[in-house]
Amino acid sequence: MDVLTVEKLNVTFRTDEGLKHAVRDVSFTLRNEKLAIVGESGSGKSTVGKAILRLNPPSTRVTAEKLQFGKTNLLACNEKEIRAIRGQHISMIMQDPKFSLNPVMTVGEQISEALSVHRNISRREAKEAALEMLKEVSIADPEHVYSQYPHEISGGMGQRVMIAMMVIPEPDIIIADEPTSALDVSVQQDVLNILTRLIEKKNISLIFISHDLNLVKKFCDRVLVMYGGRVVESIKANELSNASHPYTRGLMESLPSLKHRRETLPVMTRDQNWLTQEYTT
Amino acid sequence: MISIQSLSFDMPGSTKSKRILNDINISIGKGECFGLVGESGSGKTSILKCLAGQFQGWEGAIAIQGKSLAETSLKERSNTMQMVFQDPYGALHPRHTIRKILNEPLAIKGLSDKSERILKALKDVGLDETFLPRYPHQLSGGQRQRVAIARAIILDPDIILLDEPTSALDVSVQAEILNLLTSLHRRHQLTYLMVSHDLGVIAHLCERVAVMKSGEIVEVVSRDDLVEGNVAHAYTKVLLQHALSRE
Amino acid sequence: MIRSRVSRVTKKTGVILITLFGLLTMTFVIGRLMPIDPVLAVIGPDADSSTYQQVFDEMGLGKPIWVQYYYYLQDMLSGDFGRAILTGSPVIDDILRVLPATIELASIAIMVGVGLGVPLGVYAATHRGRLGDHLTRLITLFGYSTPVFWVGMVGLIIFYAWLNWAGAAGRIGFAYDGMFTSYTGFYLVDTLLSGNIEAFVSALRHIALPALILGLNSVSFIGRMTRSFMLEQLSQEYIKTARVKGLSERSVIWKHAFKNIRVQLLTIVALAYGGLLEGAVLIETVFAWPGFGQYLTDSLLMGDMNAVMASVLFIGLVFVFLNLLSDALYKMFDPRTQ
Amino acid sequence: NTPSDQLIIALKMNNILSLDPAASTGNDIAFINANLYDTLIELDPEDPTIILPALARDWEVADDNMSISFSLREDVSFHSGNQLTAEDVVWTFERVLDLNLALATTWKALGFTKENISNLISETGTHEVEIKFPRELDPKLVIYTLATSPSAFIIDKQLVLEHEQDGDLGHQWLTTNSAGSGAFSLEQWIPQDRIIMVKNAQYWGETPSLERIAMRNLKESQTMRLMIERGDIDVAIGMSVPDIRSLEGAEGVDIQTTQRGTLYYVAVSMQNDILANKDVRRAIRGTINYEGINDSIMPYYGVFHQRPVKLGLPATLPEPMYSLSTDEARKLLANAGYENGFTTTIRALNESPFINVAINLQSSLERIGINAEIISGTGNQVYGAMRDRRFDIIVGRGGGGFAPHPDSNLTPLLFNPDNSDSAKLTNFQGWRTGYHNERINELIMQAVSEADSELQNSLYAEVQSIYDEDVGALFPFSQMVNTVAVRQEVEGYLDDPAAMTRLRSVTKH
Amino acid sequence: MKNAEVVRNSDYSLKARHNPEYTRVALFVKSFKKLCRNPLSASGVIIVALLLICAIAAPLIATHNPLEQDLARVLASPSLAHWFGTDEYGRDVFSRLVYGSRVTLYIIFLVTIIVGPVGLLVGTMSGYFGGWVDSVFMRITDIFISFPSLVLALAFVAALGPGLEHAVIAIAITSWPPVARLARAETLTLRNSDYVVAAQLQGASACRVLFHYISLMCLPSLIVRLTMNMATVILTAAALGFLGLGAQPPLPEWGAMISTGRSYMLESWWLVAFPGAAIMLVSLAFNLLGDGLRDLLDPRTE
Ligand SMILES: Nc1ncnc2c1ncn2[C@@H]1O[C@H](COP(=O)(O)OP(=O)(O)OP(=O)(O)O)[C@@H](O)[C@H]1O
Ligand SMILES: Nc1ncnc2c1ncn2[C@@H]1O[C@H](COP(=O)(O)OP(=O)(O)OP(=O)(O)O)[C@@H](O)[C@H]1O
Ligand SMILES: [Mg+2]
Ligand SMILES: [Mg+2]
Repeated sequence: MDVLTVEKLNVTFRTDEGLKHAVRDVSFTLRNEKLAIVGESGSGKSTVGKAILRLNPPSTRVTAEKLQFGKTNLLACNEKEIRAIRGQHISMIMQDPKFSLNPVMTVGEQISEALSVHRNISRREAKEAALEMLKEVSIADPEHVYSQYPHEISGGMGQRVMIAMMVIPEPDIIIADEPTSALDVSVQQDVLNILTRLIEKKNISLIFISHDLNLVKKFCDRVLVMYGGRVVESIKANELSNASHPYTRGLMESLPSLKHRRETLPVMTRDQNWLTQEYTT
Repeated sequence: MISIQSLSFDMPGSTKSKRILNDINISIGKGECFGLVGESGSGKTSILKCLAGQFQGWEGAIAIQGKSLAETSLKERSNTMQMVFQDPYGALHPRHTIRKILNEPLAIKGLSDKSERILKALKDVGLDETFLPRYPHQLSGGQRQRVAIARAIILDPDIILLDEPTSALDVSVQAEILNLLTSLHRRHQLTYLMVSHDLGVIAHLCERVAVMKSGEIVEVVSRDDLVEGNVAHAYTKVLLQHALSRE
Repeated sequence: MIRSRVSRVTKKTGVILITLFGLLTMTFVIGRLMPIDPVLAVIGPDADSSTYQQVFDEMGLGKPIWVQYYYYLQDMLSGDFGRAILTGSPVIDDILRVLPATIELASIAIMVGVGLGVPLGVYAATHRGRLGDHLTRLITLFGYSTPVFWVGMVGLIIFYAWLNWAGAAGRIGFAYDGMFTSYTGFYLVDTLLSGNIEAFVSALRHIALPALILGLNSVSFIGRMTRSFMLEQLSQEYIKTARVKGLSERSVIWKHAFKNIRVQLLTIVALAYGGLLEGAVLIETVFAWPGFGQYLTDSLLMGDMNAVMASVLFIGLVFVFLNLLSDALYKMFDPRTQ
Repeated sequence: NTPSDQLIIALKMNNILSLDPAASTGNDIAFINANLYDTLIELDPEDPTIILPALARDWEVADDNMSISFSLREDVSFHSGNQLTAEDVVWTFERVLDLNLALATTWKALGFTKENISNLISETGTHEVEIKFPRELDPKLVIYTLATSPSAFIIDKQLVLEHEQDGDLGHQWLTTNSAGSGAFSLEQWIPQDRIIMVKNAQYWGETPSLERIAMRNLKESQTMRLMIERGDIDVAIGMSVPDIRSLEGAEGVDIQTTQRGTLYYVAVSMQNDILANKDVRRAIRGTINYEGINDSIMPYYGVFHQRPVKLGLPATLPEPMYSLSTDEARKLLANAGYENGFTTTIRALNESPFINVAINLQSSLERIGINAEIISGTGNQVYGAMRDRRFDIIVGRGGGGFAPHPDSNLTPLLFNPDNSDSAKLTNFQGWRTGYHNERINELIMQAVSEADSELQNSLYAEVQSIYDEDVGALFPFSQMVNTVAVRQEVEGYLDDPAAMTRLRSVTKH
Repeated sequence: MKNAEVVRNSDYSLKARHNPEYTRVALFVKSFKKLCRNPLSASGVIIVALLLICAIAAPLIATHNPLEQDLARVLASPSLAHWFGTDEYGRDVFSRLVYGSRVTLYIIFLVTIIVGPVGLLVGTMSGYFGGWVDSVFMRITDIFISFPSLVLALAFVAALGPGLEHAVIAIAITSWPPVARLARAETLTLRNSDYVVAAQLQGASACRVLFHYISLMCLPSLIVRLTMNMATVILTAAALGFLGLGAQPPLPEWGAMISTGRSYMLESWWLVAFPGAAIMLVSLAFNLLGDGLRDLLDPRTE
């Protein structure tokens, strides 16, 4: 079943240098799966995620032939309707938790708020649910953490709190924007495990934004490779190693490897045509 | 070349001081590439800072080319040791042109034949003179890191400290820089002390690597042992396992 | 923990003491530098030289400068601020007398400032770059750029001379001077307590215009600061997080963003208030408001250094106090500092 | 608008620093104290040469012109309830000289000193006082001083001594309190803010009709004007000219203009080598735009006058009408060796009309090649510099002139017995300007001790012509008038030439 | 976080990767254009430009000699002969205003060249050296800050005697501390930046680091601050003029014009209305300009 359909999504920013076409004709459909968006910095990954939730600044122009979530046309929603969708149906795990949590509200408050804004429940119930959720994301002492402020918890915990906050309203889609880039490897793995468990349990579709091809290869089902605002390749994750687009291959190959050490790493030369030509597999 | 013996460092804090390095022992030979890995906040950068003279008041003994570090001034140190930073965007003064950036160390040292040296350094890092009048914001990240490396080698140091020189860069650019470092190493007989959290990167460049955890070195392993998985400490194992599982 | 707090407190106190000491010294230096002759202020321009000498000696001006300084410090530390030439009464009494007038004025002004400035600032920030933002910015900048004395004069002509809505000069109609008991020194309160409604109305009419003008000035300041604080917060990532949760724009602004600028706001409001205490000089001049600013200016121009020194010290204390207050506020409201 | 039993007065209170009659200089305090205290005798405000009895019922000048004896009213009591007796009178004058504050100067000029005062003034009965002269004096001078000096208010000895601290003869206490017998008593004084007086029901004269007088500090002339137009105040003192002019002819407000004896002048310093040159002084004196200044700046501040003796006295000579063409002035300067002019400074109070005159003077001087920079400041700064003989040119006002006697101008303005710097005769403007003429000193001394009016006048005439000839350092251009705006509801407000305006006969309807 | 930001915003297209070379002039023109795109900042620029033109070309613009008195035409209301009327000495108000722009600019200029360097020096030194240098400098700044500024200015003018230069010094004395604070705060963030560390590693002396590296970086925000400060300077100068302690007559300083004009205000409104409007307009313009510059340097786009 298609949960989300995106067709020919274009995002244009108005900047001082003129218009910036950051996302060009991006199309994909999301089923009940873990879809990754990869690509180098600035290729438009986050912009796609934000465009779905209409989080881009007001000066941005977002057009698409189709931006369909279930029965709702996201493009035609007014402010109120989109608010009803945000959180409840689609939510987004923001990048760095250190900056994405309100520093003067306790962690717990922020989690229960995510729930109570959509459900008509009492504070007590919201708190209960939040505590429950904290336990779900493997936080040892939820009661304690609940009343802590963001600066009092570590990055890994912050990331988990962020996940808790976004999962608690039980949305249909979670967009996770580089949820682990600020973490070191061991914590990274923990977070990914939790995420997997939750989305499987609650039947959530995931859009996983990352620039780490290695990670994506293991973790996701399908990968969209973006370059310069376009999707240059869409491929099954386990087939990444034999990707056909030179860009994807370039990315894969320039990674230094532990097992197969090479004296010089291959360096990719970018081709102007990638930006314009339709590349078909 | 570099010998560090029982180095400890307490960060003087406003309330209480905090021990961030504890009994570090490393010795690096001439022309060697030595790596430092470890979790975030384990004190990798701090070791470099002690070496570079940014942190003062450490305990223990550090000697560079046999000379005790405590007795050399920053100015003397600058002749033998230079540093390349993690962040290519912050390491270059945004309002200096590339010419000025490369000229500065020469001017400080009062060296002559400046333009030749500058051109040579640029050539070493694979750039040409058309870059000279530019400002850093007109360069890409990889080019900036090259300029930073050029600045580090322009004084012909023997040792270069590298603090995560590629972690802010794309994988493709990372490859360029790693290649550059390898070739420089070979050409100039440089000694590298490189910090990274990416085992792949370390293993690519360094012969030996020290693994750090919360201010201590838990073990020092050679590249071959690493690749083969001959590691003792549990933490190293975790690191290795994650790195391998991704490939 | 406790020990560190104690040491921090001692350090803070030390800093304050040094600052105060510097203030004292600076006032003294200025006092001695001033070519205004305090003796002349006492004896008038026509007295002869024997009178001059007599008063000169009485005031201790003949002693070496460091002896004077020593006595001065001694007096200040023992809380003896001397008598003001200007009024002939102890400076402390004077300050206590003129202060309520200024506090009354400043308080109403700051209420206007906060009441209008904060919403305006928030509005401008949330409508950044749009017409509303430009308009509010323009308005607040106007308030910031117009000389208050000029507005004061124009206001007086319009609202007193033409419309007769406001009172002209002073805190109350002349006929009510001394006609009610002074409990607090605040006329609005005193007249009410005395049950003299007519006098209350008169006091209200008199304070309205100067308070409004000062208030508009602080609206500008507070509005601008609010806007810039708010912009800072609105660009933070956590605002996006709040939006992702599906919160309404109102909760995003007031519950999330505004909560983060509370402390900063309080601090600048406190500073603005402190500024009003000293900064009302011009408006007090125009409206013949017998307040602290006038007192200070008059004594300064008179060479009445006792009064000037004590007043300056007082203002210094107010600022130090406000500083401490804002520190305390940070501690109270910002979890990051706890 | 204002209550009919209250008189509400707005004035600038900057100069009201102390209410102690022995210390308080300035017209404003004389005005206030004249209502709180009484003097022995008074001058008729409408004709100051008429002397009226006050606390003294009667007085007599001794035949040798060396003393006066006064007999006091017996029905006078102070506000405190204490009886007023000769003892109070004697003590009052002793106190002035003992304290040796600003107002002692007047007495010292007549020869009274701290040392001789107790011999010279004595009570000859409970209500009889005799004042002996320290030297030969024109008795009129003493009488006028008793009537016009702000130090001549009789103080309640008993009450004041109750508040004495450290032998200050009650100075501290009297600074903010009053101890008089006047038609009003002090109810509240908030310095630099307001003074409230209430009727003294026990007043020995006619009981005042006003219940209460409220004076308020108001610095802005415009505000005064708006308020008096609207009827929020009854009397406005010290308004600036444009406002007075606009009130002239306004409904409901009368403008009262009274001549005072004080003179406006341009003074130059003889310490300055250039200005010490007589030709230079003559050039400057002739260049001042007397007519222009008096027509456009001085109305309501002063009237045209160029002599150092005030208008209206028999001794005053006709106006000399100084004026020079630019060429003549330049020629004079060239004579003196300054054909290219010179640079100098003009000091002036930073208020009308001084600063305006200074600006005008500046542009006049520029025409003859003198480049003058204006330094404006407060009274303290301007007159302070003058007292220290640190000035070039000053636009000022001075010369007493309270008493209807030429000496009240001449001694302050021209008399200079010792021109050395060390003499520090700072109270004499003659010394301050450094103008020293032996003959003028002699003539002034001689005239003061001359009781015969005829002879005295001829001496004063000689002083004036010598001064004219010699181009003295101080050029009067205008004689001060005091201008007060009074609401028409107020009746009987009569501004006093010696600033002792008494409000006891004021009524409102 | 900062670098991530930059990385994300680094220009992507191939054209940009080739880095078109901007000269300083081009960069300036670009920023200027950007400044002018905002209507408010643009009007600020225009007014300031007009002020400059007025000051430079005063003799050409003024219709009369600003000092020439004409006692026959005092207080004439605005007319064709005297656009803004005449004052109490018959001087042409318009011409005085025009020449007054010189005085205003002169004050601004002097204050700025005193305050800028002093603030920068004190701020950067105390930020860079820290320790007791910092303590001493900051205590001094504290003292100057807690000293009521108008009082300080008044005191200094009273001490030195009224006059334009003295007013300038007084204003400068009151306005350097915030600038120093700003420079210090900026320096603190720069002190440990990588390029400063790099310079230190190359053996650069403290002086060199301060002048070649840190000052350069403090300049933009300092300029913004100084621009905004100019409005305050104008107002303080006007206030001093209003209290009679600023420029001395016959200099046509705007505040002094109001101060003397206010006695005639009720009949001759033009005496205060025009200089008042001029002060307001110019300080508004500087505020707008400062705001614009700040936005230029601090692009918070959301
Ligand atoms: N608000 C904005 N205004 C203007 N341009 C923007 C804005 N946000 C993003 N861009 C531009 O759009 C392009 C895509 O940005 P985006 O943040 O989607 O990249 P990304 O793929 O998420 O990169 P990263 O891996 O660094 O997060 C970039 O070139 C960026 O400069
Ligand atoms: N200037 C400083 N002030 C206080 N603490 C510091 C400072 N610099 C480093 N630390 C602390 O010292 C410890 C080691 O820091 P260091 O920067 O050496 O870590 P790292 O291994 O380089 O980490 P990363 O991989 O995140 O760069 C950390 O706990 C850090 O919080
Ligand atoms: Mg992104
Ligand atoms: Mg590090």
